[in-house]
Amino acid sequence: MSHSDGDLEQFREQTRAWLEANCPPEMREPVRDDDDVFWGGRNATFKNDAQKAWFEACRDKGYTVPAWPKEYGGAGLTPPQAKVLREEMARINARSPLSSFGIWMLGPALLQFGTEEQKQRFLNEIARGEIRWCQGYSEPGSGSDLVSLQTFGEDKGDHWVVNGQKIWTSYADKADWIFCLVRTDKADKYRGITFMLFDMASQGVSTKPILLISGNSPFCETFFDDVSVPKSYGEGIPAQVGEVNRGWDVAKYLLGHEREMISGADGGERTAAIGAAMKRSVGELDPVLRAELAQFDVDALAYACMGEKFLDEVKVGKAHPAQPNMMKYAGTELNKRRHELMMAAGGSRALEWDSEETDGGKTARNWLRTKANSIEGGTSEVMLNVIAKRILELPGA
Amino acid sequence: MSHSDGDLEQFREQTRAWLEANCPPEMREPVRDDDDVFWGGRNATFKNDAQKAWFEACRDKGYTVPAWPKEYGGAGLTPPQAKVLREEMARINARSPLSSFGIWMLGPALLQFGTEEQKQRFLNEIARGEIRWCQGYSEPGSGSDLVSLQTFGEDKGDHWVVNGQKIWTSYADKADWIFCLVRTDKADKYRGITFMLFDMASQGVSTKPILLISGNSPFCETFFDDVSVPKSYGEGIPAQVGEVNRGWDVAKYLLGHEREMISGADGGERTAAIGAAMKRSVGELDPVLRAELAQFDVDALAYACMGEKFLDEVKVGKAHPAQPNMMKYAGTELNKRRHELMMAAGGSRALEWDSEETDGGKTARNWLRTKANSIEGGTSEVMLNVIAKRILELPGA
Amino acid sequence: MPLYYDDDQAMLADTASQFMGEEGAIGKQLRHWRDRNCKDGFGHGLWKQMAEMGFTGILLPEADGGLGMGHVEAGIVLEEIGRNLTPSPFLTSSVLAASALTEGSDDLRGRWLPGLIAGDSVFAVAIDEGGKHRPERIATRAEKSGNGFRLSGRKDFVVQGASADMLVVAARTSGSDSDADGITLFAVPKDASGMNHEAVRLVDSSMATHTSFDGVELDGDAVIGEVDGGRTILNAMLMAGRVGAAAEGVGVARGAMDMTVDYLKQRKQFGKLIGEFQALQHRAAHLYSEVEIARAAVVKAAQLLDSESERADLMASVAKAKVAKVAGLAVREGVQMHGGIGMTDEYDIGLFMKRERALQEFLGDQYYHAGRVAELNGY
Amino acid sequence: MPLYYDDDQAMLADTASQFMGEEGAIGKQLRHWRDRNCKDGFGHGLWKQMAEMGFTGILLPEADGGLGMGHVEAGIVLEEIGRNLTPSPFLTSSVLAASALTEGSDDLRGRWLPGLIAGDSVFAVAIDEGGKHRPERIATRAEKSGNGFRLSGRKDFVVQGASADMLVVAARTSGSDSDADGITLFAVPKDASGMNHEAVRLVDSSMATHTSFDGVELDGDAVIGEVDGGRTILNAMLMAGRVGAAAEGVGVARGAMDMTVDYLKQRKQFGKLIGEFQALQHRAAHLYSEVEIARAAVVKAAQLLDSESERADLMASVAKAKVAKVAGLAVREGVQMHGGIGMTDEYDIGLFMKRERALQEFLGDQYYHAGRVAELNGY
Repeated sequence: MSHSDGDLEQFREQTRAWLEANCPPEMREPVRDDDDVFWGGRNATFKNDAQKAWFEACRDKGYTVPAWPKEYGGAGLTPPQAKVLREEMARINARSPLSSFGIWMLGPALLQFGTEEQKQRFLNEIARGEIRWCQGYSEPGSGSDLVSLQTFGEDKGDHWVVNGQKIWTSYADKADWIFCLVRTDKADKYRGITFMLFDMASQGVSTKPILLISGNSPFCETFFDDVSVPKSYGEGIPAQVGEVNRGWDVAKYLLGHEREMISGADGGERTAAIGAAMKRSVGELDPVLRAELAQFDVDALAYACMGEKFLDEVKVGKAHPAQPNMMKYAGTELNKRRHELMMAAGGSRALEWDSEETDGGKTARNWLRTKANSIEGGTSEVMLNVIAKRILELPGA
Repeated sequence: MSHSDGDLEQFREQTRAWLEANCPPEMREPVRDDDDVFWGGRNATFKNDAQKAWFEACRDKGYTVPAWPKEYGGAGLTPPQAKVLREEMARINARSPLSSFGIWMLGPALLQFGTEEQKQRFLNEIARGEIRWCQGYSEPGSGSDLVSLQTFGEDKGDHWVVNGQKIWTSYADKADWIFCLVRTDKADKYRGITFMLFDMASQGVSTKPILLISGNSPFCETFFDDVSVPKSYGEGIPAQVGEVNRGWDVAKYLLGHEREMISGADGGERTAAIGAAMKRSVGELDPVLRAELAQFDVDALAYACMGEKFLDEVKVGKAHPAQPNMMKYAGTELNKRRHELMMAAGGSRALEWDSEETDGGKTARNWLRTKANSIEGGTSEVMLNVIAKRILELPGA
Repeated sequence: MPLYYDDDQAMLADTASQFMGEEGAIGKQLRHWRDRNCKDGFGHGLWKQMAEMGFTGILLPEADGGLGMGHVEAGIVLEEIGRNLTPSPFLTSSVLAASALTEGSDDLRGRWLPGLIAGDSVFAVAIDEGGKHRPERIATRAEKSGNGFRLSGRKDFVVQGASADMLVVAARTSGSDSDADGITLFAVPKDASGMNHEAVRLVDSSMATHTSFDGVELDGDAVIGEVDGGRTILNAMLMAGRVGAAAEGVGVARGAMDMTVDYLKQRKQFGKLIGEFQALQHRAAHLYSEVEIARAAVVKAAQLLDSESERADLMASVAKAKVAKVAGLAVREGVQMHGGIGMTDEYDIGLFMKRERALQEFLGDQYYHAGRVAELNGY
Repeated sequence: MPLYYDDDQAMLADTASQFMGEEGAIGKQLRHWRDRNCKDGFGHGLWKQMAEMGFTGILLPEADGGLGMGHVEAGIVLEEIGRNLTPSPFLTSSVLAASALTEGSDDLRGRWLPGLIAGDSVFAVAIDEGGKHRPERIATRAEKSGNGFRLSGRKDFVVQGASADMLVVAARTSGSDSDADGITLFAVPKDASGMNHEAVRLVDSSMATHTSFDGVELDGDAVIGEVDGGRTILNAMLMAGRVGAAAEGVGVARGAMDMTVDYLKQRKQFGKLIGEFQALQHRAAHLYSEVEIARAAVVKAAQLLDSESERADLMASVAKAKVAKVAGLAVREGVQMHGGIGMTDEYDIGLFMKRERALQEFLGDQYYHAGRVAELNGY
């Protein structure tokens, strides 16, 4: 579907009016902590009435997932319309009405690989915020080499019995269901993995939060001890996405999707601020640190251009399919450097770990947290392997 | 042999007096070009009488190779005495009386692996400047992977017939003899190489100079076309050093020796001068370039400490046997960076290629020449491999 | 405006790539003229061919006989020049001098532009004084003299100065050396008496001059724009030149990278293609990533220049600094990964290193522009 | 003097290594006190044990009851402290404060040194004002008041300030904030009225204070050295502290590197030990090379300090800058090569990263000291 400019302009005005009418002022404030984010799910509670009103208005309009088809709970917006909505929400600083791994990860997988019945059931539940999902990928022995995963589902006819351990499961302790990579055939490394969906309330599932060097985190270890997973949740609703033993295709698809998201293109503008802010606060910059900041600004502003170019190219399908790996590599390495410099700029004040003046050690904790950027969602080393192999086509890579 | 301090002091005074009497004033000037260096050999000519007098005085005293035993043309100095001689020569800026790959490379190999008769003949010829040697190691297809060399010596009973090609043979066009790695057994990669000595005037030897990106160079390509090499040059003087097919041991020994030489420990003091000199000439330094120079000075001055430590440790046998690889790696990378900064500091003037003001483009040519530092004598990549394997003991390295 | 090429730009890129790849190839141009010790450092024949392609007037308004295109398009041509190390007066004449001349009077334009468009004339720009680019400080003076001016001073790093039919000279007509105002640009014809060139060959085989002005008498006609008002034109010219040099630098980086990646797929050591070694793979992948980023910055800067954005100045410095850094990396990695043969004059990779060095220095190196980015960002 | 350890030093290194490896181990000290939210950030028991080893008085003259050793020896102890991330008041008390106190009167030394040597006392130094180390500028003022002084101002980043029995405070007794002269050092006892500590826990679980002096009355006895002549003592104290911090930093770097190299030999991915991947091998080898170089610079700086060389100041800054850079590399590579588990609080590698950051900042970071190197080198 294509629009005339006039159509889009009209849509923009309608959207603006709708937002004006439905987005409460409290929902136009920046998100301060995890409480301000609404994740949905069986046990969801709202922080306040405004959060509830805003979520419900969006849900009813299909704006929790504006680009999904209407029959799955979305608003069926075209990409240009969705862009207008994003722009208009950004204009008034509207918060996201619903955050969810269902929206970001499982949804796209189901849209690509799911049966009609799976879509009907799960996508609607996700869109309506009725279910909160978590992702079970990594295992202690399978990080970069994800395909070596060991969590095993034994075939018991009408169900599997799953045993094993996952790690880095974000919000596993708060999720209702999990989408999980489970080995169902030990003979075939790649074609022996099933992308399985099951209830986290099942007997034998337990979780344990992970404390990071930066402090508390949403990450958990998740243990499966003889967890029984039925093979079907009803007519046309198998427990797995895609075929049994072909879950690796789904996982790969989602990994690409994830890298595209992580690689995001922000940074340039934000960054150039470190030097100026420091000058304002210190009066006189250490000249060598100033030079480092200057060289960083060059890299950050150039990367921002690349981000813009990448998004432009993605939109029209011109980007190399492996380009997200390059964006993720460069973007995360840059972000780590940014936070190193923020620590240097902040000096001893930035070292404080829990003082009020530092908002509980925010500079230091953020700095430490960024160290995971180049690990999670594929390490920088894996990204470089992929670039070498798929873009530069180097031998045996 | 050990000395009392008194013995050494006496030796120092004698040496000082001898140098005063024998080193002409012209030989106390810095070396300006290759002409100023005396390389010896069959076709050697002296640039002037002073060069001749200085060489002959040293030759007769054994000071062309002061630490070699007297029976091989040296002066038989102990290490402390040799150090005193070096110090006293440095004090008056005395030039080296004789430069030679025979002294630096072949000599140490013969001292370690040669027969008594080989030492008697070749070491004396080297010490007396009667023969000029070149080194035949690398081949076009065998750079870092030296052991894959293809130059082949076919066994014809009392002689070999050598065919093949060498590259990077320094002064091959001026050398009398070559010490050359030749494959004599195709079945065994490591134990199929012979360290062979032969006359460059032999029929079938030809050379071709190599032009570098920095301009003219002493390097040549050297071609062997059915060169006949006798297996013996007389009683107890085989044409090879060490055993036939065991030349790789000799080569490895010499490579270690070479890296130790290249890795040298200079640099710190010289370096810190770039920034100050630039400030003198420009008046006001670009602040970001100043910061780069400052960070370079930190690295260069720290490396100078490492150089000092390394030499101290080598003297008492405390250095890890693979440490020269680390010194070569760090030292050559640093030197390349030094010259990058000298180009930046020099600006457009430093770009000039043959103007008089730049002494024929000295800054630019030196800069380009340093790019070979991390290639010749083992690439930086090979050095890192060796560090990983032999020092860090990483698996499968 | 999206940051990829539109259809017309993509077509231009194809054309330029084919033309430079054939007519501007290293063997046909750079080595040819270098090995003959050519006093110009480039071939007039190719310049004429470039005129036939319309390249020489690419930035000039159609009213003046040019193509009326923008800096994105000029950058497309320059990137191909960079990839092929093609020596030509394009950057100095068609980008820098042209940028200044478009601000000139009808007379001036009429006098100089037709020759440029036809590929008959070559122009140079005389800005630097001293070894490092520092256009904030201009000491060369032009004093009122009758109806015109008397020019005295000395300029350095005047690329193709001795071959130029006309030099755009930045001189001070009032104020002291470091004043922002009081600059005037002059179009000085090659036969002006009192102008003396000391020509030097640079590391990349291009030619430049130290040019002295010993009381050179100029007509009032030689003034480009307003007397004392040259800083604005100079700044616009510098921006255009920096983005242009950055575009050429991206070409140099890509050329070096492509050559090196090819070599990694051919050269064997230790029984493997060296491109199989993971350490080299990662370095190559990092380089690719940096080159892509630099390229995006150049296209963005060119777009901002074309749309006369206020951010163009900042992004021109970002692009110049980023490209200098990345192209430097590309040629250093290139020579190192080629190993010994990379050091020989026979192989082309060293030529990329030489060109990169000269280009990096032209109109400000990475350090100068990083410092400018800091200043423009308020610290 | 050779740059390797002589026999006595080698023996001391063995002793220190064994002692810190056992008594100062991460589990026994750092995690122990951290997990108990200890207000001191270190254990007094270990401090007492260090006294029994003689470490507390290692730099003090034998006449004062110390071991009369030099900065090389203090560095040996500090390197082991760094390797084990052992929290202790050694650097502030036995190196920094001790360096100043040795210039103090018999009375002052008699009052404070026995407690230090016995491991009963802890000292801190109050130098920085503001977030970045800039001792060239001191605004805290001490004004004549009767026989003594009245101290007013505020100091930041006073490591272990709240635990200290005495603080060495650098204050201005004449001149303006940025003057070189006019500085006086004071030994301020913890019970001085008008001194107020705001204690903060730092990223590495150590404790520091923002300390304000609100008209603190001090006896003339509290002056260390001469009134207005404190800059020399301050500089000597800073040199000692910087070389000491650098020695500790080398220990942190080595600890992180050793842990990481071990991990490379254990962790499998893609069916191989990750230490088999060449890209990681080269990075580890580069890191090794850098750590070795940093270590040599520290020993050299310590020797120059011990021989009272004029180059000690330059080399102290070289050592501090080099170590900060290298230890930063070591911990970043450490966390990255450990992958996900490197991010968890359960593994020790993250503790190295935290300690490195605090140590890097203490007494001037790599940028501050690189700038000093440039200044001392005349540009």
